[in-house]
Amino acid sequence: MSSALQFDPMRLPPECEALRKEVRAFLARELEAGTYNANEAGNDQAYSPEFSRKVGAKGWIGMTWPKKYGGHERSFLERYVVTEEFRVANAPVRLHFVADRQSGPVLLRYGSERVKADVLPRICKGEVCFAIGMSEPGSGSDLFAAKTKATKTDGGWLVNGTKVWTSNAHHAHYMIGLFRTSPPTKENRRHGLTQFLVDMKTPGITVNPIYQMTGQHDFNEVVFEDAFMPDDHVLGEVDGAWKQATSELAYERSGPERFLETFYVLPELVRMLGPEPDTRGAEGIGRLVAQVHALRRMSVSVAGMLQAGKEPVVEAAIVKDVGTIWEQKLPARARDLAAFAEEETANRATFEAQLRFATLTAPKLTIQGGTTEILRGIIARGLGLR
Amino acid sequence: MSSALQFDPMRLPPECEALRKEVRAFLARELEAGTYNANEAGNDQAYSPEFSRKVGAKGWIGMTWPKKYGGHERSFLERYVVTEEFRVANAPVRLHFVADRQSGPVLLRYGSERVKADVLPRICKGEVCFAIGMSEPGSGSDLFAAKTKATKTDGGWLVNGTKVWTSNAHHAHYMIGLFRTSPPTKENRRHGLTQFLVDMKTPGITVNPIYQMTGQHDFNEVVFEDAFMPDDHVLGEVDGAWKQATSELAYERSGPERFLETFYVLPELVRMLGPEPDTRGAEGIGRLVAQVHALRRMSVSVAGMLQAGKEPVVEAAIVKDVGTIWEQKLPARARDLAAFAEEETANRATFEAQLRFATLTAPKLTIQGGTTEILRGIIARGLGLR
Amino acid sequence: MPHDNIVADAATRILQDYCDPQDVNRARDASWQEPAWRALEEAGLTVAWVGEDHGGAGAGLADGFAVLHEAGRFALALPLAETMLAGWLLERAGISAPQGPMACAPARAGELPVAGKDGRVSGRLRAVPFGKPARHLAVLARREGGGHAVALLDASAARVAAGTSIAGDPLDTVTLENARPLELNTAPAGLDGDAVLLMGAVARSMQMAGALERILDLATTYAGERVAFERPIAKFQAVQQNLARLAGETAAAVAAAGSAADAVATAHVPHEGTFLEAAAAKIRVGEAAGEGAAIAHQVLGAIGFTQEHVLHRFTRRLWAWRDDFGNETFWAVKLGKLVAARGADELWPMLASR
Amino acid sequence: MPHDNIVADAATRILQDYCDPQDVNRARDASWQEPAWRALEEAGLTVAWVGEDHGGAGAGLADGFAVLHEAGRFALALPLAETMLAGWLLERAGISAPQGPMACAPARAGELPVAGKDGRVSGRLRAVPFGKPARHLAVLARREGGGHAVALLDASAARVAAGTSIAGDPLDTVTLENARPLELNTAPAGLDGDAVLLMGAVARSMQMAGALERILDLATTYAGERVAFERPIAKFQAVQQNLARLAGETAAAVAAAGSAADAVATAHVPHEGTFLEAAAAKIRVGEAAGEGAAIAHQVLGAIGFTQEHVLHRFTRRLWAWRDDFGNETFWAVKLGKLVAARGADELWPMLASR
Repeated sequence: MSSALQFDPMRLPPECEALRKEVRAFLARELEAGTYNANEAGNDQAYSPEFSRKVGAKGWIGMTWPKKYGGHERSFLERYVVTEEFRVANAPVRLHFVADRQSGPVLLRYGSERVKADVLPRICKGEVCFAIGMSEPGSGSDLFAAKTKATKTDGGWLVNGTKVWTSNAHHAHYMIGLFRTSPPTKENRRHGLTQFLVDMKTPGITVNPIYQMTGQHDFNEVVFEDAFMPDDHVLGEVDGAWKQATSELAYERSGPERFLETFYVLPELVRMLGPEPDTRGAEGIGRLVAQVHALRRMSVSVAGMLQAGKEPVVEAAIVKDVGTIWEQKLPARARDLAAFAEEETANRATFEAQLRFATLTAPKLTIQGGTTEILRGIIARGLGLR
Repeated sequence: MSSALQFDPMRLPPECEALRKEVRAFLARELEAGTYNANEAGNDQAYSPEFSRKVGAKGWIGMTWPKKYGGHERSFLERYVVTEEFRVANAPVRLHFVADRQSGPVLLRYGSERVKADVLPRICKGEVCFAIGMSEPGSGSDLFAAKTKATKTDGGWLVNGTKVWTSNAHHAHYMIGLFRTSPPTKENRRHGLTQFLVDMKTPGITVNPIYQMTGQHDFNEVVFEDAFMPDDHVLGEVDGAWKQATSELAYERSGPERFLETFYVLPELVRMLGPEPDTRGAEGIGRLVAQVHALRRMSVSVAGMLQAGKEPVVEAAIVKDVGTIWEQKLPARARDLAAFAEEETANRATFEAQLRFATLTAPKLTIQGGTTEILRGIIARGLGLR
Repeated sequence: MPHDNIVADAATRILQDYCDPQDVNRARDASWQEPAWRALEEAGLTVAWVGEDHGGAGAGLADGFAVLHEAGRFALALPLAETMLAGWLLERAGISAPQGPMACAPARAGELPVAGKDGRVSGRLRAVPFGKPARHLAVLARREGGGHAVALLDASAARVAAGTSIAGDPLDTVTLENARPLELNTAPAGLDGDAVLLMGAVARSMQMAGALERILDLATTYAGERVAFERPIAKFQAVQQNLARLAGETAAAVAAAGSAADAVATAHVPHEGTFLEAAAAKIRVGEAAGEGAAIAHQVLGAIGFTQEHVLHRFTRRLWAWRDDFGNETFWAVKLGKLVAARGADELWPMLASR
Repeated sequence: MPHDNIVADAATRILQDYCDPQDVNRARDASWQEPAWRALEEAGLTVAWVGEDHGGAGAGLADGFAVLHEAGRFALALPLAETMLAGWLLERAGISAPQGPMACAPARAGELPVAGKDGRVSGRLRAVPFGKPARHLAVLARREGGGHAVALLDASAARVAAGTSIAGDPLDTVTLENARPLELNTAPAGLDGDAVLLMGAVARSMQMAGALERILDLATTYAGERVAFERPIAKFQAVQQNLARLAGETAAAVAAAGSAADAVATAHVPHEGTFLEAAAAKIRVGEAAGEGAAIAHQVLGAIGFTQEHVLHRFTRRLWAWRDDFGNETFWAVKLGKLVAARGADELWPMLASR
């Protein structure tokens, strides 16, 4: 089984490099214009309708989707380049990123024609923000324990219950929600859940903030009280969400954002240690660069497989496992390596602010979107152990 | 529960320091006399009847045992000093160490008067080598799966079956063996095993070597074919070994040998990096010294609790867990830190030989006498999790 | 948390009454601080290390460290350690301690202000914990012409640029420009910048050990209550193994910090053994702080990084405290250099002497 | 192990037939070696990197690296990589390769022998893999007066002090004292000591990646078979989590090594990108070797460190190979210095260019 782990040395084709230049030029212009501040720690979380609309206008949202829904029918590899350049630039993609990565593909696959024609083009324009309503107070890693209930009613469903840890919900126009439409069966405890497209303006939905220890507001509690979902907002099979849950995960898990979340600390560390670091500093930088290079090569390799129509589930889980551990440990390594940097280094304030933010952010990197333990369970299953 | 973790700053009393001087003087004399070679990697494994007899004559075996059995009624803390000094000196204690640490205390507690009067004084003289017959081909970490059978016969028991990974069996005069005297019960799968004192000269016992990847011969397979054990060689309760298994473990687990197994690499590294190491070397040494100091202070603290009659089971398991991980990682850290040492450093050959042996030995440190996973299970139980 | 120390017991009671981490975390403002500080002050804890003839409680060093251990268990966000350290510094130079919160400097290596011949003090002191809220500053200075002096300054004599630590506590830059101290005395032999860092390092180690004990409690309790896949997560072997590692880190921190505190408290004069203990404590406890906080957050998952949950009060202070009075790297280089200078054959005797 | 490479497929068949690790491990002597070597030689694999006009097979670099990947999967203890590297070095200088096993030097940084004006070569080369059994040596030397030369030497021209690696394979010190080479040619531009180390580093990375794949297989299979506490240990979450980590290390090694081999094979001339790839591979694969071997041994327990079990053939070679042609630290410092010299703003473009 294990020798089936595939990480071929995929290279990005020339059209990607042309695109990369274009993306970098765009970002440089926007930076120049003050649309965003690349050095502001945590800026990647920023919600910028102006920026997202510009990105949409460039054709960089829904890049791989059919043109009939506003997409651009470009390759996964081209999308990869846009994603990594935006990520490394700390560009404010919060409004459109979840829709582009996860929600749009779900709609494409399971949405009704009406929903697709309505929503997807607006995602591509950078106008629509999505949230993902999975976790509940009693269900985190164990999604199939969800209790928020959708009860059939005339022409649709009435939803009651509470979702938590819902990123973006306070900005989101839509949510993809996982609701219980039937009890689980004895044979299959995953039975009975259904995915819905939720219009966040629906009466009966309340969004309450959950502040993080970073001081940021990203998480929310979303309370449903008799919120009405029309029938054509059901995504896929009623009671059958468990069959739909995994196929998108491969590229949700293996993208460049899965190891670049705290990357901003590394160039700043290089700057602080200067052009001629001592052996200790050079070794530290060298190892970190080698590790992130290996991760990127793994990630690009998975992107190549996705482009080729494969479903590298285990490889993608490995990228996320190794990648999130790396980005989580990076701040601690940078802290050690910076210990003897000159007190008066020009970028010290920037470095320290970024290091602090990265340290505070680090714990969640191995929790969000599947904990380390869950990912390793998936990998173990792929190895044939479970 | 956790705030009950006790690691008080125990200090060794003055009599220990007098003893330490005596031990160091003894070891210096023996080293001078060529009884052993402190720089020979793996020498600690050496079996030396001459050396063990001298140690016995000094009164440093069975130090805490009653005088009537040849012991010396000294404190656990005094025994601690002898153990750590011998360990750090790479002294050849293989003949008597297991008997002193584990087997003697079992006999003291569970042996018949005749057995105690016969065997314990000879242990104290350094004449008797013990092996521990626990693991079997089908039972390693899970001791209670043992199948080697002892069948009641006239005046004793007939043993049939096979033990493996038995250290010392090819040298040992005795073994403490765990044999099945009844099947397990539905209520208690640990029921039905009995501890025996096994005279290794008993007809029907064959010892076959199992060589290690280091090239050393330490492990053995021990085959029993109708080997007769007299009734008074039963240790403790028939079928009740499970009640006896844990009480000795606290000091088996928390002794200095649980973090000093590869310690010899560290002074050699310090020698190689010289009196004025660079920042990288100094930091590396400093961290390693801080870590081993903390471990020793934890270990001494547990020794103090044992001396006070407490049973610090969780604390002892923690010392072994943290200690074995440290001694296992030490060779890798030393390899990194030595990477830029001068090629022609005087002790390079010694360092490289020791590093190689330590690298080859390292994997077993987190297996023998309870794997990391088993130890952490014990700690988790102590925390109230299981 | 019973212990055999009546001074620490007094601290525990006050902290329970006034500084319960849950209450503090829920508080919308700082109004809990004033009564808490008053209670600590009235019990004499803030001046624990000041002799009775200098206006203090005259508690032993050991008692004071036990108090700081308790303060760590409560993630106390008041300048108790700082005021105690300041009091200790003043006491060493025979200066009476005033009431009110104090800051103690230097807290960062290589930063000693200078006391001129006219007795005025100048220098820049970065990363001084609770510098801004302090009413007085106790500062060790290098004397022009040699030797060291201890200065007690009124806060108004300094320019303080406010900052915050990763825990949100004050971490300030104090600038002294020909500042006239309220008092200035010659420091006794051996009281130099390193000695202040060393004392601060042991204090922070005790605080961190206490915080680690508490996050082990929090994580263990949470694992027993939180249900996933139809059973408490404590029943998952991966969670058990993580918590056992957290217990190991906590144990190492408790042992190293406790041992260093004992060493400092019982040393008649500081010696190489005290240095080894203090350095090792700050290194090992700092490492445990990083590892331990990561494990606790992993076990608690999303709830653990909300403002609402109390965990961050402990983990953020662990991240902050490990940086004060020399971080792990600083002390490791210092300790490594000492070990190297003494030579390979002295390493084991040095360890065994403790 | 199917792949789309007929050269590597040929290697796989021979290795399966002659060098099965189980058979080799059981063998009481070295009698398996001669037929195995003959088969490899007859298939042209030992001179894969030598052009057809120089007596070689003229396989591409990529094919050769795929062969070494296979050799790693079999923990091959024959000088296949060494002879291939020697052939590559000779080919670069237009020297025909002889038959029989060769060694390639230098394998350690900073050790270049000197070729005098008289064409004789002198120097001491430490840690040369398979130096003793080699019939010929291919050596890069520094030319008196500047530039580099490649020398082909008969083994009899060198004094070889035999040693062994941690894997038990020959690791020898080769001393040349005015040794007269069979041939000596000027090295092409860019072929210096670092270039030899770089090629060796990528070769070893491929071997290590193969060995890691195999220990992942061994450990996974063992976990499915070994029963403890009445079920296969594969069912324990702690074992699953360990094996997932091993899979992660293996994946990183396979990706980094494969990428570096591809980069070297497709670069017309070596450039900074090739250097980044090769250095990163040796660093990351070396780290994976250490971590991976530790995890595999932990999963296999006692059986894994017996001579009888095949695991040590892989783990000991992982420990040995990571030291050849520059260890992780050596390459990390080199890579770190390059990155620092280029500057912070060039880091991402450099990474993204690969």
